[in-house]
Amino acid sequence: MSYSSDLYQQVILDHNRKPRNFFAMEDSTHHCEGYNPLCGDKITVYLKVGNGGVIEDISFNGSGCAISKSSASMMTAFLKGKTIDTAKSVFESFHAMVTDDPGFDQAKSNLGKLAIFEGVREYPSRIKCATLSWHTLISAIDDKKEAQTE
Amino acid sequence: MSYSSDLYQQVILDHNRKPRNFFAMEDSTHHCEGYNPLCGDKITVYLKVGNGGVIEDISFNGSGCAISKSSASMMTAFLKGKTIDTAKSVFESFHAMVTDDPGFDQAKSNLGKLAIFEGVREYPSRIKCATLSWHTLISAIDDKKEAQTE
Amino acid sequence: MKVDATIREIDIETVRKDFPVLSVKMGDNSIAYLDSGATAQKPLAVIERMKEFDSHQYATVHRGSYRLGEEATQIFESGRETIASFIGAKQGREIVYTSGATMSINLVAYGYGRKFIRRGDEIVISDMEHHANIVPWLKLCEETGAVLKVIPVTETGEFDESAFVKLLSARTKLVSITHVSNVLGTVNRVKELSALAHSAGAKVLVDGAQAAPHMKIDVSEIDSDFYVFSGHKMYGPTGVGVLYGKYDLLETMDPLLTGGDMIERVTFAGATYAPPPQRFEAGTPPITQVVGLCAAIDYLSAIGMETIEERERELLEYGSDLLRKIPQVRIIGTAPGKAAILSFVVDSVHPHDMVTILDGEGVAVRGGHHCAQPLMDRYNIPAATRASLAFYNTTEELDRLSAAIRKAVALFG
Amino acid sequence: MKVDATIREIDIETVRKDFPVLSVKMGDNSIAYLDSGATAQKPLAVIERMKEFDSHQYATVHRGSYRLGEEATQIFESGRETIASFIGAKQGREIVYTSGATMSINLVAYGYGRKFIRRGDEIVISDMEHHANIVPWLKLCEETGAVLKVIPVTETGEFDESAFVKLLSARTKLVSITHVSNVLGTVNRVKELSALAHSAGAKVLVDGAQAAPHMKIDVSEIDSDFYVFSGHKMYGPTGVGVLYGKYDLLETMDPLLTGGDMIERVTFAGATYAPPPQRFEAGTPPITQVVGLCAAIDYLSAIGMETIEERERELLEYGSDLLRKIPQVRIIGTAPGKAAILSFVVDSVHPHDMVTILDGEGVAVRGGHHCAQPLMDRYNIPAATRASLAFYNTTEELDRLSAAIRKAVALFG
Ligand SMILES: Cc1ncc(COP(=O)(O)O)c(C=O)c1O
Ligand SMILES: Cc1ncc(COP(=O)(O)O)c(C=O)c1O
Repeated sequence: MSYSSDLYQQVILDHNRKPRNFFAMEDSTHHCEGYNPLCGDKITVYLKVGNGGVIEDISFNGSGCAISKSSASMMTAFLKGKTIDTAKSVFESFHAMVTDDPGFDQAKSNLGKLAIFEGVREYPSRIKCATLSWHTLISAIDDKKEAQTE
Repeated sequence: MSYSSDLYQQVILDHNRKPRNFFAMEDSTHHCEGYNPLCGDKITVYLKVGNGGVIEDISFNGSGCAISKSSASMMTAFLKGKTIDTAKSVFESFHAMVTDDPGFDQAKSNLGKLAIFEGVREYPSRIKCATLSWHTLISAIDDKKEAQTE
Repeated sequence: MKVDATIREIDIETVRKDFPVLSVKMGDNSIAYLDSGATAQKPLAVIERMKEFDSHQYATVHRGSYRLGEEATQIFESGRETIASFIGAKQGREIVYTSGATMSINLVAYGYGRKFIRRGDEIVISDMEHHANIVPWLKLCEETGAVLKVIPVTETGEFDESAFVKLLSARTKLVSITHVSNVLGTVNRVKELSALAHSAGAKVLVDGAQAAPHMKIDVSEIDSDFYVFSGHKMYGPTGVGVLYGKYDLLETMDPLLTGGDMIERVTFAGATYAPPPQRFEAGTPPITQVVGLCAAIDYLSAIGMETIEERERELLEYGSDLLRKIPQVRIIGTAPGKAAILSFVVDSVHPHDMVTILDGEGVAVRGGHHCAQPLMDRYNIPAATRASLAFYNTTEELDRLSAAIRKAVALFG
Repeated sequence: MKVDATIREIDIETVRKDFPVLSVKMGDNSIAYLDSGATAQKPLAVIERMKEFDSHQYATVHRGSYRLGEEATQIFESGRETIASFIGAKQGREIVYTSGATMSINLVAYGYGRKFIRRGDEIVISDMEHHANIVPWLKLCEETGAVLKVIPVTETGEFDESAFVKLLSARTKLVSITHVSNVLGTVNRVKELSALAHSAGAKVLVDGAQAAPHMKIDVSEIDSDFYVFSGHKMYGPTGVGVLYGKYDLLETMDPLLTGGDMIERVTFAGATYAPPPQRFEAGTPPITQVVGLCAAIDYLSAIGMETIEERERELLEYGSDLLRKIPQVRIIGTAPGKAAILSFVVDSVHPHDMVTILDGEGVAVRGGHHCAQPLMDRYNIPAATRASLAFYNTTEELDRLSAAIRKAVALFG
């Protein structure tokens, strides 16, 4: 098996080819544009947040590599119907996973299918691709105008 | 014999200790201040030039290392009574000698006692010391305000 | 001249042994290093020379008048002659040591630009410049009120020369253009452009960062006022670069950095500056790196720049042929006579993914905007993948490049 | 704690073998290298580490996302943590890589000074500054109309602290002072001075070029806003230096150099800059030199800065005693607790001659103004001779220094 095949698993390739929730939402309550200056990836995340902080709808559009696109796609699929608080805590787990935070425990995490991005930690320059949509999400929630990878 | 003893010969040490023509000339026709920024040497050369370009009197003062002081002292002793044209041509020989110019031929040169500075060529950083008074002389003749080692 | 030709031909196996990084393993393969445009690998001659200098000859320069220091100074200063003769400059004192091409351009933007360029004056650059030759001019324009003009680039990646001529006027104070594009590989007609600029009364800076490592440079023939390049891209060390400038022009310029070694006298009332090149070399210079750069120049000269150019031309042809056979690949930059840089895009595979897939096959290329965002905008692409070649590359490495691209195309389908 | 002490004591024979230049012959003797204040010799650990990096790990940083490039980036970036912990900085991102201390100071003069200092504002430096910490401020004052104030130095070579306090006012915007004087050896009370400056509302830069190689630095304790030093003076390579800055301050500052790698977006309408430290690192950085500097830090840390400090204190005492026994010698700089720098004058022997005579005996010292012309003026001397010591020096070398000075004195009678 070659070095890169544990990164480009079928699920990721599939979300890249057919991204879910890939549209500009007209009636969003929050949205934000995220940008990764290193590779030029640009993604806008849209949210419609209802009563009790429930994410009633979530979508994204823009351009980017397979990792950032599939990560955004899977993020939207995962978070639809969840609350903002859940989203924030999932972000933290996700971030801990891909940055190989020693405190991170896969088994105990709430990441579900998103755990497929674990392999990204072996590719330091790709971590920002995987987290771009997440950073943008958080900035959208916080009503910031623009998000950037750290 | 140590490395430096062919540089600091008795004649040089003597001129350093008792520099000849070491005074500020009140009635000079030309004078110029020379400065070596590397070591802070500062020397003023004074000339009284008479009919036919004869150097009737020549002196210097200022502060500097033994090489620049003795070189200035021997220069003044050597040039008194000679013409400006001679001074210029002696300068050229002197310069050729200390910079180890391939065209320089000791035997054919007009340097006389000044040949004692030949050893300076082995000490690249001291060449400017030996030539400071000469550069200053030339600038004085050319009525420049200030001279500097190249 | 058969004998000569044989002597000068590159014995690639021997040459590759000169570059230890080329034997580094990536998985099962040796690395196929196709990123020399970003930075070149260093031959042992350079690595060992720096080690030797640091081990037996190291001292500071200009200040130490003991023998060790005088010898170090002599080695360091004679480097100016080595570099001058390598690029066809007339005098060693026209060679200013800097920390890299970026610093060299900044030095001109500051020392010449700030001093002589005024509101309403125009600076001409081009669509294919590296950020190093864009941002300093943007900043200068912002500060002075000068205006930036941009030479458009044609679809094949060449300067639109008639557009260039129209941009020139009495307001043009400086034309700053690249010799070789780091993305397109285009070799610009800098000699002709320089003549045009001069006849409009403008000064000319040529960014030779991508040219100096790959072809014979003759600044006297080009007749540009400034020429800049970096050590690390021409098989020398990081931390050193060169600004060539015509001496009478350098004499009029202000220093960018101030401090020790570039002054004549200092009092608290003011300082007077030393003549060039010292004026522009404040502080302890990159001594060992200058020595390394000169070793790189000696190494390149021993092979011969014409030989290098020819080998790279052959590699480029071979690689271009391979890439043209992959239908999904679109090559960016197809100017005739271009240098050995192969940038390309594949619609279904983002460059960032391309790089990772290729890396999986041990093929090292670069993906991204290549510090040329305006050029990406020009071609309407967010990024590109770039294989940039050097004489030490092989056709076998290009075969691996092509196979890896095919694999990526298949994977992303 | 006897065991520890034994381990940490310097085994001088072993240590000297680490530094190949120390075995270079000058005539019949090994060189007695007493010019470490100008530049320090490099241990094999540094020389070999750079060779290893250039041979097996070299690639450019930040841009290459293939493995070789990622690993190089990781090594390069982790250097910030190594340096931060060496000087007591809290975060790696407060470490900006520069080409040397001179460039670091220029960066602050430009990026902070030009931006925040206005006509009538005051900048405080001192009588004992190196030109690197004078000329950039002279230039800034010239350009902005700010006023330069100078802390006087007492006869022993210490700051006149009460005069300093009087200089401070609401107009004081920046205090820029040296930690250790390169001529006098004085170790300034930078922590206390920094607190005084802060209470007047001024920012503080400490020039640590002569301190970082010789003592434990703790920038968090000193609490200066900036701290600068050079790689080559601390047993690392030329071509690299450091600017430490408090992060929130760095964030407000403008870049000195612009170009690739320090931007976020570039269009011909303008560019936006990356956050620190990248904002200040335009172009390809001194990659291999950062690696070398970190190897030097590891080497120093293995010996222990306290051990180094102690050994140098002993050498200084030994050398001072010898020099005090030569009646014609006047030592310049006699502050208590000074660092191992011995500057002196002999009325009958000009420093330039002294250096040549000493060189004849294989003793390498420096003569001249030491890039501190105002300090020479302060002591009313045109120049001085300086022996600057490092932990690798020996008492035997100091004996040779003393004998050679006596010889010069006798010769010039
Ligand atoms: C106190 C001091 N500051 C600054 C510098 C300048 O350092 P560099 O020449 O490495 O930039 C020096 C070195 O000469 C120094 O001694
Ligand atoms: C065309 C061109 N100009 C300038 C530069 C900047 O060179 P450096 O990063 O060595 O300063 C580069 C390198 O990236 C380049 O390709």
